[in-house]
Amino acid sequence: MGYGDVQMIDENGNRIDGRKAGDIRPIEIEMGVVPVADGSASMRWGTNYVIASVYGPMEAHPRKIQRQERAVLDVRYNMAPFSTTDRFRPGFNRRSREISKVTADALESVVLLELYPRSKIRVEIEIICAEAGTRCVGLTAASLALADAGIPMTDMVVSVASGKINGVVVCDLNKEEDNYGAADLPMGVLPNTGELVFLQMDGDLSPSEFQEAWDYNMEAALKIHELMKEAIANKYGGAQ
Amino acid sequence: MGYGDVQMIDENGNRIDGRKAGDIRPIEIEMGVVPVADGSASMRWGTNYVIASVYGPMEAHPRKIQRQERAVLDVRYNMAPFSTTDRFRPGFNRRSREISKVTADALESVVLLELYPRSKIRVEIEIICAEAGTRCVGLTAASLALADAGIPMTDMVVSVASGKINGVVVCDLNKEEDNYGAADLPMGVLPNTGELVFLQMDGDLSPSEFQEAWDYNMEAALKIHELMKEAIANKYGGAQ
Amino acid sequence: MGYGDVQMIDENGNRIDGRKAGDIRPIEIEMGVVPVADGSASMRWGTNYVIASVYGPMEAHPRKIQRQERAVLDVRYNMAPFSTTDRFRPGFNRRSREISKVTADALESVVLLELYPRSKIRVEIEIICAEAGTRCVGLTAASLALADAGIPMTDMVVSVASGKINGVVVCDLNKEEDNYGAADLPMGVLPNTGELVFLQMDGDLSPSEFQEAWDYNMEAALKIHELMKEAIANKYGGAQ
Amino acid sequence: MAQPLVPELLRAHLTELATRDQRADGRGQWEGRELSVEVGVLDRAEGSAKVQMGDTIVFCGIKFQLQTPYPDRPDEGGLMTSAELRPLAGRHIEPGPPSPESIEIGRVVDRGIRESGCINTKDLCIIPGEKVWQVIIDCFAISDDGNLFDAFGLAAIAALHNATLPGERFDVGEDRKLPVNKTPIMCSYQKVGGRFVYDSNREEEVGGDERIHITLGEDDHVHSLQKGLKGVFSASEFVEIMDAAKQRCAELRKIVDSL
Amino acid sequence: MAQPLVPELLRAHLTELATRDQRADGRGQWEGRELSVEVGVLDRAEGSAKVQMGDTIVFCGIKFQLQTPYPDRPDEGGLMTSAELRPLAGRHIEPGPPSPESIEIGRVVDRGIRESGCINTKDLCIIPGEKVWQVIIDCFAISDDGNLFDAFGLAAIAALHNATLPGERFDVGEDRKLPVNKTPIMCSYQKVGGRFVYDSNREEEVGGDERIHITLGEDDHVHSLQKGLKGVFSASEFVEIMDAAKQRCAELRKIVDSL
Amino acid sequence: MAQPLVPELLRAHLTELATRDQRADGRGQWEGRELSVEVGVLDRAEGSAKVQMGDTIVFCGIKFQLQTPYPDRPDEGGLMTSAELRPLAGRHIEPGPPSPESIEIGRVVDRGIRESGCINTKDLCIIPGEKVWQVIIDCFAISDDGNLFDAFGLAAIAALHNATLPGERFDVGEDRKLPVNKTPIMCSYQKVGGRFVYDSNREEEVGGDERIHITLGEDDHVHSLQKGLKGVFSASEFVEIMDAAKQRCAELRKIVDSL
Repeated sequence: MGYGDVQMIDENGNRIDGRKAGDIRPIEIEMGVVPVADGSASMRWGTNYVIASVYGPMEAHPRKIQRQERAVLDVRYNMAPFSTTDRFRPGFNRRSREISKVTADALESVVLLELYPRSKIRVEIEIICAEAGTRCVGLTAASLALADAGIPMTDMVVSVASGKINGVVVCDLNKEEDNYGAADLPMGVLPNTGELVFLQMDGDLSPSEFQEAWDYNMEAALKIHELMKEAIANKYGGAQ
Repeated sequence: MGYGDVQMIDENGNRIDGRKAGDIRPIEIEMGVVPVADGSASMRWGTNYVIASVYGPMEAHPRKIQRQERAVLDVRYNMAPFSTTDRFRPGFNRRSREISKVTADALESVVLLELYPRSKIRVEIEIICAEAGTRCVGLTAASLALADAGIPMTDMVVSVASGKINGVVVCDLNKEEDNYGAADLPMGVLPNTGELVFLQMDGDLSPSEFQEAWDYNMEAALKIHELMKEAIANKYGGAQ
Repeated sequence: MGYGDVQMIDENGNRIDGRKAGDIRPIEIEMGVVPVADGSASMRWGTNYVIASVYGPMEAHPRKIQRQERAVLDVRYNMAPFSTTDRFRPGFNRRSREISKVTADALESVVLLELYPRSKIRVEIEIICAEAGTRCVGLTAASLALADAGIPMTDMVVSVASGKINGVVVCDLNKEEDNYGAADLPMGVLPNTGELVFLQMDGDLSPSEFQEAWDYNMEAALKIHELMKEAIANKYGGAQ
Repeated sequence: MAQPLVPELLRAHLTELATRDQRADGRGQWEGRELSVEVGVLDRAEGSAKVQMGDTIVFCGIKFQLQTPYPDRPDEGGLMTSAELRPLAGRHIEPGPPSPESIEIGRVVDRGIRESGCINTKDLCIIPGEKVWQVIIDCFAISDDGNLFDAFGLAAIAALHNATLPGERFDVGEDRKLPVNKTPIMCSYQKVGGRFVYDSNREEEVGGDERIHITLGEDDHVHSLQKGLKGVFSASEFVEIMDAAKQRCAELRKIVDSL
Repeated sequence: MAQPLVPELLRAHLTELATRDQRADGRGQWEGRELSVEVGVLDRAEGSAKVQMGDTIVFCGIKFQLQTPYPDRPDEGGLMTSAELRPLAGRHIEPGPPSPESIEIGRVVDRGIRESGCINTKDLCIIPGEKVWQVIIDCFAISDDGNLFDAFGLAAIAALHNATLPGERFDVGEDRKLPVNKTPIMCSYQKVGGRFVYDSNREEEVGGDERIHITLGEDDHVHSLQKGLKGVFSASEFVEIMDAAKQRCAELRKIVDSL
Repeated sequence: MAQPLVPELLRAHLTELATRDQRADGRGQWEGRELSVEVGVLDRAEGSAKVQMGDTIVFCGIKFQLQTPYPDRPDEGGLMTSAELRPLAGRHIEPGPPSPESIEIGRVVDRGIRESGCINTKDLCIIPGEKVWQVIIDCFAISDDGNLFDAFGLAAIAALHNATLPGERFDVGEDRKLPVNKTPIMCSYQKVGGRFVYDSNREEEVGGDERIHITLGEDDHVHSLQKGLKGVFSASEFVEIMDAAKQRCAELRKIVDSL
C-alpha cells in the first residue's frame, strides 16, 4: 500500500510486461509430469512453475481420519526452498497451512467424494518457482492433476486473481505489480456454471473496482479453461 | 531473595494494600461463566482473573489413555498471552506443565473417578489476568467448575499461599510482596477435614516461620470456603 | 582437512599418545551396569564412556509399528549433555538420528528377529563421555548389551575406525588425531566370518590408503573381540 | 478442532427450517444474536475488549513490544494477530499445536485489520531505523457457540480503539493513545439448509456448508474476503450477502465508534 | 513415563506388609537403601557425581557457559537444572519430548538448590553488565529403581561441591573452585500401604500413592516442598515425615560435606 | 517413509531373476537407467539442475546467504545440504517432520560434496571475520522410482557447477561463478536377490536388502561411503562393487564436466 508513486502502467494503458489491463500471463500446461503418481500436472504461468500430484483413492489411515460416507481430501500446498529469491526455509508455516486449507475447501466442493467412502485422496502442490499468484496456479494445477488421475469431479476449478495497481484494476498481477499493488482478489471459478468454490481478497477496493476485478477474473477463467481442455485433449486424444 | 531492604510492612503491621498479616485479598466468584461448558467458574482474587471450565465425563480417546477402572482427569493450566505485563508467548512452557501436573494430582485426590470407568474429564484453567498466586486461584476455580459440572467429589479443594516478606510471615502475597518475598508456601486444603491434597514451597522458612505460614493458610482456607459455598448456593439456591 | 601442518606422528612412527599406527586405545568392558535393564554393558575406550541397555523382547506398540513375521528393533544413540567439552544441548539432532539409523541397520543384520514376531526390542545407547569414534563404541556396546540380554544373534558386531593423519593411515583415532585427521573409516565387522554389517567413510583416501585402513580395522576387530569374549566369560563363567 | 460428526438429521432439520424461512433459534436470515461489547476489561493489557454474541464469548487484548524496524522500512512498526482456540472454550476444541482452523481465523482477522489501513505503521515509529512499536492483537475464545470470526474481528477493532502506547513502561516517552484511523468490520455468512444466513451459531456451523467472511471499511470499501469450508456459491448469492454485509457492517461500526 | 498398570494385587500385598510394619525389601519405615556417592566421575564435566541407591543409579554433570547478565541484575550469573529421563534407564520410560514427570523432577531439584542460596549468583559475575557464568546442572538417570528425586538431588549438590569454574578454557581468568555456601538435601516420602515410607523403590512407587519431597538446609530451614501424585494426607502425617526428614537430611549432609 | 510391506513373492521373484543374471526391468547387473541431466532449470535459484533416471526425477537448487564466519575460521564460508522428500514424489512418502531416511540421504549427499573438497570454503570469504557466503544445496524429489541417493548426488554437483555467487543482489561486489574444483560422483549398489546391482529402481528397493553408497573423486579417491539397511556383505562383494563404481563414476564425471 502507499506505493502509488511507482508508475506501472503507461499512458497507453500498457503494463510493464506489455499486457493490457485484462490480459493474463503466458501459460503452459504439462500433464503426467510425476510418473509414479496416480495423476499429475505442471503449470508454467508467467515465471511461476508449479507441480501437483495426486495419489489415491487409497485406504484412509490412521482410522480416526476415516469418514464413513465419503473420501477425505488431504491437500498440501508447499513452497520449495529454491522457489523464492531469498531461500524459503522448510518447516511449519502459517501461510502455507491456510492456503492448504482453503485449497482443500475448494477442491472438496467439486470432487465426488461420496464415491469413495472410508478412503483418502492425497493432493500435493509444490511451488517450484514462485512469481505472484501461486495459490491460484496451485489450485488450478491440482484440478488438472485430479483429472489426470481420473477422479470424478462435477467441474474443473480455474483460479485466477485480479488486483489494483496505480489505481487501475488489472488482471493476473505479475511479481512487480504484486509488490506495489493495492489489492488482490483471487477467485476459484467453475467454468461450466460460473459458480465459485474459492474466494479471498485483501487490500482496498471500492464497490465499482471490486466489480471490475470480479469481471476480469470471470473472463480470464474461461480463457484458461480453454488451455486446460486443450492440454487434457492432447494427452487423452479427445475433448474433456 | 536478598531484597529485604524494600519496606513492605509499616510500623503498625499494615501491608502496602492495607491488609494485616493474616488477611486475604478480595475475592469474587462467578459460576457458569462458560455457557457451552458442562461446568465453569471464574474467580477474581486481587487482580487475578481466572476462568476454569469442565467437559465430561466423556469417552476417553485415544483408547491408550483409557483406564478400565476409573476416569482419567486431563488438566491444563495455561496463561493467556495478555495475562502478564510483558506479553506471555504461547507454546510449550515447563512451569505450566508442572502446575498442570500438580493441579491434576490434587484434583484426582477428591474426584470420585471410579464412578466413570473408561471415561475422561477435561479441566481447563486459563489465567486471564495474573497477579500472584495463580496456581492457587486456578486450583480453587477448577474445584468450583467441577462442582458446577455436577462431578461428585469427596470435598472441595481450597488453595491459598502464605509467604514471608521483610522477615514477617504473611498470608496471600500480592504482586509486589511476591516480587520481594523470601518464601512462598501454597497449599491445597480440604475444608471439611483439614487434610491436604496440594503442597509446594520454595524459599527459606525456619521451622517456626513454617508453622506460622501453615496456620495462616488453614485459617484462610476456611474463610475462602465460605465464599465458595455462598457462590454455589447463589446459583443453585441452597447450601452445598 | 588442510591441517596437515600439525605434526601428530614423530620420526619413530609414534603417535601423540605413544601408540603405533595399528594400535587401538585401551578398552574396559563392564557387563550388567544397568540393573533394571534386561541386558546392559558399558565400554570405556580411550576416554570414551558409553552405556548401552536392552529392553525386550516386549509387545510392540503402537500396533502400526508391529511386523507380523519378526521383531522390530528400536535403536537410539544419544549424547548426554555433559559428554562433550561444550555442553551438548538435548533435543532433535540430525547426526544422532543418522547414527541411530545405521546402528539399527547393523544390529538388525545379526539379531534373529524372526524368533520374536510382533514384538519390539529396545536398544538404548548413551554417550556419557565422548572422545572420538563414539558411533563405533556405541555399536559394539550395544551388541554386548544384546548378548547380556540373551537375545540370539548370528554373531557379535565389533566396530572400529581407522583414519589418516599427516598422510599416514592409523587405527582408532583419538580426539586430537580426529580433530586434525583427513579421513575416517568406521566399520562394523562380524568377527567369526569377517563379513560387514556397518560401513561409513568420509575424507580422502587413495585406493591403497583405503586398503590399509580396511586391513587395520579387520585386525583391530579381532583384538577387540577377544576382550569382549573375556568380559562375557567373566560374567557368565564360560566362553561365549 | 476435531472433525465433528455431522448427523444427517441435523442437516435435514436445518434444511426443513430453511424452506420455511426459519432458523433453529428463531432468528431471521440476516439477524444477529444478542450482542454486547465492553472495552478496558483486561488489567494487564494495553487495550482490551470483551465481545459476547449469544453464548459465544471472546476477549481481545492488545500488547506492545519494542522492535528494530526492517532495513527497507526504517520508520514503520509492526502488527501481529494471533487467535488462540484453547480447549477451555468448547468440547470440540482439542489441545495441541494450532489447528488449521485457528490459523485461518487468525489470518483472516489480521487481514481485515491490516488491509483497512486502520493502523498506519508509520505512527508506530519511535526512532527511525532503531526502535518501533510492534502491536500484538491476541484474540482468545472463552466460549465458542459459533461465529468466532466475527466475535474476534469485533473484539480486535474495539480493543485497538481502546489501546494506549505504553511509552513510560518502556522508557520511550509518554503514554499516548494508539492512533486508529478507521473501523473495519467483519461480517460472516454461512450457507445453512441451502441459503446463506448471518452469524451462524455452533449448531448451524456443524450442520451447515461454506462460510464467507467479508470485511468492509468506510464507504463500503472491501478490505478482506475469505471463503471457507466445502461448498459452491453463485455470483447472485454473493451479491445478496454483500448487500446484507454493507448494512450490518455500518450498524456495527456505529457501535464500535461510540464506545 | 507410560502409566504403569497398577495391579491391585501389588497394592494389597504392600498394604498387608504395612499392617505388620514391614516393607517388600525388608527395610524399616524410615530406612534408605544402600547408598554410595562418588564425585569427579565424568571426564568432560566441570563437576560431577554418581549416586547409587540400591539399583537406582544416576549421574550429575556440571557445565558452565558464558552469558550476558540481565539488565536489571548486571552482576548476577544464572543457574539452570535439567533432568533427563532417557529410556536407557527403565522399561517404563518412553522416548520423546520431556514428560510431565521429568519436567516436575527437574524443577523440584532446581528449587531445592536455588532456594537454599547455596549458589550466590553474584559469585558468578566476571565483568558486571557484560559477562557472567551460567551454571548448568544436568541430572541423568542410568537405572531407575525408584526415588530418582533424591538420587538427583544428592548428585546435584555433590557435583556442585566438586565443580571448578573453567576460566582458562573460556579465556576469562584462572580456573577456580565454584563457591558453594550450603548443602541443601532432599528427602522424599511416599505413602505405601497407607503409611509414609522413606526412599521408595520402584515397586513401592508403582503400588503406592502420593509422594512428598522435602528439601532442608542448615538448622532445619525448609527450602522446598512438593506433593506429587494422587493422594490425601493429614497435618499429623506431615509432621511425622518432617521429623524423619530433619534427621535423615542431617545424616546425608554429613556425607556430602565429607566428600 | 512408511515401512513398505515387503511381499515375499516380490523377493522370491527378484531372487529367481538374479539366479538367471536378470533384473525385473531387463537391465544388466551394472547397467543404469536412462539418464538425463539439465542445468539452469530453476529461475529463482543461483544454480540448478534436473536429473532424470528412468522414472526418478529430482531437482537441485543452489541458494546463497551471507553469514558471519566462525571466530576460529574467520576466512571460511559454509556449506549446507538439505534433502526434502516431499509426499509429492511418491505414495510411500508420508508428510511430517524429516524421516530418518531423508536425514540419512541429506547427510550422505552432503558428505560426498564436502569431503571431496570440491568447494574450498576459503573461496567463499568476502570480508575476513565479517562476511562470508553460505552455500545451500537443496535437493528436492519430484518422482521417486528408486535410487534418490544417486539422483540427488548428481543433481547437487551439476547444480554447483552451474552456480553464480549473487554479489550484486547482496551488495557485496560483482556476480561471479562459484569456484568448484572437483567433481565427486556417488554410485549406489543394492543387494537384490542375493547379489549387488547398480541403480536399483523402487521395485528392487522394496524387495532388496542392504545398499552401499560410494562417492569417488578424481583418481578413484574415496570420499564417502555409507552402508544402509539391514544386511551382511563380504569383503569380496565390496571389492566387486568398488570396481564397478570406479568405472561408472568416471563415466558420470565426464557427463557432468561436459555440461
